[in-house]
Amino acid sequence: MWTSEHKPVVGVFGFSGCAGDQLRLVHMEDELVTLFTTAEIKFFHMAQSHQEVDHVDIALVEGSINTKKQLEELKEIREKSTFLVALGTCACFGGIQYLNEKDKAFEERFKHVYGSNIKKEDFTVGEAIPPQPLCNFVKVDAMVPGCPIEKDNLLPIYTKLIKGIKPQKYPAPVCVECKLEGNDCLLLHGIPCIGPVVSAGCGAICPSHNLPCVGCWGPYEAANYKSMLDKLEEIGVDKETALRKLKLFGGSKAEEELEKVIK
Amino acid sequence: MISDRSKLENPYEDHLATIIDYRDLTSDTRYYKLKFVDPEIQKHTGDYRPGQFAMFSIPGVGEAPFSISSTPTRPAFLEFGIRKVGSFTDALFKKKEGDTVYIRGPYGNGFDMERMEGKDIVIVSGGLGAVPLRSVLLYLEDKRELYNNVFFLNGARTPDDMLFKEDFLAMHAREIIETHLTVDKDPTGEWNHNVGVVTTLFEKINGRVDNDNAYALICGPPVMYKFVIKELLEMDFSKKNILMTLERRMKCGQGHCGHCAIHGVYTCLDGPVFNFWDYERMVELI
Amino acid sequence: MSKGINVKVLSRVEGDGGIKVYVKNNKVEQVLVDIFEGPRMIEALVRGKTFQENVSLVSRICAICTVSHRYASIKAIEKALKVEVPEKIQLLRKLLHLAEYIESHILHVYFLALPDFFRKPSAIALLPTHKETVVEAITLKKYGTELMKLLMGRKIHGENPQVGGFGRLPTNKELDEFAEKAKEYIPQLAAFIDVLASLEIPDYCERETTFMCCNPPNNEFGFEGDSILISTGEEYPVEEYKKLTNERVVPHSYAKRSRYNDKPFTVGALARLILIGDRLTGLAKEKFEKYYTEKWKVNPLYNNLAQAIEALWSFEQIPELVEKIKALPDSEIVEVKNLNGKATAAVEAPRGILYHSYEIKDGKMVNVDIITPTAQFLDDVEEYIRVAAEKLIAEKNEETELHLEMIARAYDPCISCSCHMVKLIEK
Amino acid sequence: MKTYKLMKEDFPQFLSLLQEKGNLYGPVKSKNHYSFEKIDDLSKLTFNYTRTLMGLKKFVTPPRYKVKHFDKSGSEDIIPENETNIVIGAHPCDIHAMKILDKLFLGQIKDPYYKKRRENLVIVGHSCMPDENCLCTSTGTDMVSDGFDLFLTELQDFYLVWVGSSKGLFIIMSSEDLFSEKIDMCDIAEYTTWQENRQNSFKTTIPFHLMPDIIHLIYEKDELWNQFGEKCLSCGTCSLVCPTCNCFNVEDKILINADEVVRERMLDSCTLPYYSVVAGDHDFRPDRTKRLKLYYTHKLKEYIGKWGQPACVGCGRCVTYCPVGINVKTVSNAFYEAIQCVREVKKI
Ligand SMILES: Cc1cc2nc3c(=O)[nH]c(=O)nc-3n(C[C@H](O)[C@H](O)[C@H](O)COP(=O)(O)OP(=O)(O)OC[C@H]3O[C@@H](n4cnc5c(N)ncnc54)[C@H](O)[C@@H]3O)c2cc1C
Ligand code: SF4
Ligand code: SF4
Ligand code: SF4
Repeated sequence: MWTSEHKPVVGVFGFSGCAGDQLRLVHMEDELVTLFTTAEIKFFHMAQSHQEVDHVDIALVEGSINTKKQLEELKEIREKSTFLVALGTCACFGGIQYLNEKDKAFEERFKHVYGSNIKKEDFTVGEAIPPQPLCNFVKVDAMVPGCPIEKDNLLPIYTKLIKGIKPQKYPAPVCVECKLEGNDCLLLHGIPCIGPVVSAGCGAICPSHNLPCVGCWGPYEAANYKSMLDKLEEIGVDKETALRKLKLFGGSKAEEELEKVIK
Repeated sequence: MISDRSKLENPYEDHLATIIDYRDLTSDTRYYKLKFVDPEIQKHTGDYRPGQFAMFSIPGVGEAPFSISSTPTRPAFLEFGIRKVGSFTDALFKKKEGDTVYIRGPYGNGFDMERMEGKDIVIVSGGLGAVPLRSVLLYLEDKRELYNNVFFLNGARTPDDMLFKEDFLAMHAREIIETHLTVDKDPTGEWNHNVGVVTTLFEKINGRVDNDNAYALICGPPVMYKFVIKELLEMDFSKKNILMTLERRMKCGQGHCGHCAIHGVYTCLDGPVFNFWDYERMVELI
Repeated sequence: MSKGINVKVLSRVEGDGGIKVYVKNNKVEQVLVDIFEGPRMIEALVRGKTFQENVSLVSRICAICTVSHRYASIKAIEKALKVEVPEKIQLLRKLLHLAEYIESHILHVYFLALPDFFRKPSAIALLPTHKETVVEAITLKKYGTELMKLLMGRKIHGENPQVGGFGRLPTNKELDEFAEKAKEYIPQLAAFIDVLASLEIPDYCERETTFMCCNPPNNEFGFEGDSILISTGEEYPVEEYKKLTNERVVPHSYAKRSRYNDKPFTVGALARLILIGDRLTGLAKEKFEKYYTEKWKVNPLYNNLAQAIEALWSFEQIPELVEKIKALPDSEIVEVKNLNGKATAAVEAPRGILYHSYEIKDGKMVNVDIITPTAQFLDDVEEYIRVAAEKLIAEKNEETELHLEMIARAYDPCISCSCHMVKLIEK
Repeated sequence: MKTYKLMKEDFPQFLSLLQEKGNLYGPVKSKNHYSFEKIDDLSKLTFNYTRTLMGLKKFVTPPRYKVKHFDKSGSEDIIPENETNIVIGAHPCDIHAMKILDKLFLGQIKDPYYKKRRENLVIVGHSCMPDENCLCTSTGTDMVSDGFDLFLTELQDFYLVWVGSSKGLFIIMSSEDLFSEKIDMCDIAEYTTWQENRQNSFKTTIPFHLMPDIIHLIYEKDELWNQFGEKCLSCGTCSLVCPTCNCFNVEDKILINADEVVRERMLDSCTLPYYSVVAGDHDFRPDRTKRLKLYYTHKLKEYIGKWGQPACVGCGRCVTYCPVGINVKTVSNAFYEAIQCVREVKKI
């Protein structure tokens, strides 16, 4: 790995979201300069003026797909990139805008916001479609969830990618980090923490601040929603509230899994 | 190779080795020949048993275990057969002749070749299982006079999938070891050996093995074991003489990380070679 | 067919937007700042969520204004549910808000706006020629983000600030470190302001407009208030925000647009300094008095300088604020007893007034209306671009596109705000 | 074993003595739990506690640590420096757990990272009173006679100080005037009363001694295991807090600001989904039931076969911390009761 081959070309792209993942890159103050010198960064509109290239080695794609135009662009990015990373919870799972998508919430919300006279097709910037995670449309090579991503969960993967090494996944829930941080478990004190069904990566920040996990890293791969719901019920959280909590940041995956459990 | 790791101040000590040769065995599996960089270490290259494995390390990628495919009787180099399946192997496949990797080992119990002296030996492999057993085969060829009948049954999905095909065809021709090769299917139409799963080869040796005094060595995909063992039991093999080498996830190779635990044993220390008694005792072995 | 200028993707702003200028016979026909961001409709989706959940969700509207959204949301909820929080909590929130100002303004001025003046694509591209400036920028910005991390739990979207208090309070030792560092950085930033002020500001985009900002209490300078000051001399309580915004939908953006008295207006650092700059203190006051001219009122490019001065003021506030905080006792999160109410709160996000207006019933959000600064000033940006484009085209300026982008950039538009959507029926 | 008497009024002086000898760690209360923390302010120490969240393992196999460093010039092991870390307040179960870890890491092949940390560690044990989650009488780990350097039994006015190693003796020798060898019959009587009191305070026992056979015999009765498999959250808590669970994962990290790599080890858990995945994504333990089987067979059966004692020291951490009540107590009891039911019905 010490041989420096060609400088990898990294594209940073943003779809619908808060731009927090891109901003989190900019907030890596200590690494910012190396970030820009170890790779050729392209399309990072937040940090630099536009440049065009035909192909990127690594595409870091933030945000969910909310318009037909974005979908076309995503497909183009997929075609033109070797390794595509879904950056952040919106890109990985749909993000908060996915909320209740299964219940056809999108149409109703659109009317609520824009009024019934305005049609989705009227927007010249692309017809709106219900928000979806990237993997619903294209192959995603790696997921780095987070709302927004953290340095410690992106960098280990990123540094591998720019050296041409495939990252490995070893999924764990927030509880693992929570214990490693030396925290007592909030669930034992009746505080409705949903850490057991949420992907690790944040460093268990909320429990470490005495606050229950809100789930912003998206679903844990081996999440046991059934048992989580039972536990929440046991500590006095009603079903509706429990489901709402689990869906808040859970995106498509949580809603699919919960659908199975409730059946 | 430093076979007694317990003597080391740091049993995780690894050594740089240079890739001196490599070639594709199949579309996804590659042969590697390595030599240690440090002459002192290189002196001990042959200090291992067939069936043992080594931990490879590439900085930045990690570590992974691979069976040694060469024989200690030819101690000038180490050989491996490695399938590209994921992150480590992907990175390894990017290495070229002259590049280096770190190696520590040997690990595992390996085959007790001395105990088998004077006995009949049946070696059965399928797919990637040929890699560790190749070590035994080469060893036996070099020390053929110490053993009684030796049979080698090897199967692959198609001729193109057969690892070390040229080696094994040559082995077949040399006739030092009685070699039987088979493929599940032959889309090429150029295969003039057996066609059928590996167990179909057993009829070739039936009645010719001194069952009470024979060892069977097996390695292959998990599905293979059951069928092969059934054949062997029908041939009245002693359970303790049916040896198989297994695979588990490993992070350390020396009984510390826990990943390879099966019930109370560690595949890396107590294995990867197990006998059929172990299989009966430990439900989840295969 | 009309010839057009198409600044495809507006770079170095938070989010994705683009500018289209339609030109016919050397006359500008139409200017459109396109927002490609798809709709997220956060206001609609928070309905039915608890007020705590609402805080987590609305702060995700925008990463760069995460503190302001969180702050405005908590303020509106506490106002609606009549929650009184101890002074320590109030001051810590103020401190957190200052941290966001530092982070956001430094990021904008140094990283996003400055490269234009040197015709460079990014701040990193400035490294070979202006290494010290870049390093200084990184250091100052890091100060802001690290202080945000201390108080929020992480640099962006931290959950630590809650309705009623904080999950974990910072220790005095942690606060002291930041107070000390602030003192160290003040002179650096002050010197930078002099450099910034010496850069030539082009005059191709001059035009009169209206300014608005929150009126902070006690006649002090600050970033929040319960009434809105307007450069016309009027003042309205925040509850009447709808009069000031009059949102409407345009087809080229999922972000809505605002006008006041049917005219575009400006919010943000420039508006604040024009309206209440005379209330500044310390070095910031000195710099303001030194560099303020009537030109500020007609040229949005001065926004960069205004932001730098605000960042300086923010640094200057910190040591004193920390002393006050340290003197106050710690407190647990205040329990919310009353679960029904209605209120509107406004804070100044770095780029302008941010309204959160809520109706809460049984602890759940019934009506949520959020008006972001970007939604307020985009019309004004289009106007300025039109004026500039006309002039630049007439001059046959070769850098027309860059200049137009610079105008948009000066406003520091946070386009992620487009997730802001309000219930409005088009007539 | 040498035994001394340390008067309570001299205890603070003893603590200061320890502080002089090295970094002092001890039990500290934070909100709802206890943990061994570095002690700068002696008043933070609390000995009136049952269990810390993490046992002594955090001193010898920290949650995350670097083992190797690579750069262009080669590789270098990261063995911890020589230093003295003194932990005071360890309970008998903690010390037994340490002995189990010692067997694992300092057996035939010695883990150099563990070894150094272990050598750096001085253990000063402390007597305890059980709560309802303590199971150590069932595991035979309620008393400890070695594995510590010093052990303090707290009585009315004094501590009985048991010396378990020459390191321990050395500490005593360096401040002899604090300790007295004169232990009279009254003291012994007091100690015995305390002993009996403690013995009588245990409320929970479990049929651990039956577990190896029971687990072997019911191994494939999935209906018994599934009740736990369905509930388990795969959250890893049980093994992370268990003082004898030592599994680790290894990960290489490429540093971004320098052309360097560090290899890190972190605590792992066999309850996590990818624990047993091998090449080609073959998973030997794809579901939670299979993973729990590994955990409990290892703890309650196989370890006994190998070492003659369970790999559980009865500290009650899993009993306290598993959010859904899966622990050595509930698991053993469930199996035992299932059998008990049959016995009652069939009158066996
Ligand atoms: C004793 C033994 C001998 C082996 N001999 C050979 C051989 O001769 N030829 C060969 O091609 N393969 C052999 N393997 C399998 C080889 O170790 C895996 O293919 C390799 O680790 C896969 O690594 P990866 O990073 O490329 O794959 P990935 O799928 O990316 O690996 C994912 C993760 O699983 C780990 N992993 C996957 N499989 C194993 C495994 N079996 N043991 C430990 N960790 C694993 C990797 O280290 C990595 O952390 C052997 C395995 C064992 C245990
Ligand atoms: S507090 Fe939350 S994250 Fe931590 S262990 Fe408990 S459930 Fe898991
Ligand atoms: S048994 Fe309990 S603590 Fe252990 S992984 Fe399952 S749920 Fe978590
Ligand atoms: S299994 Fe549970 S009780 Fe036993 S030692 Fe581990 S944590 Fe303690």
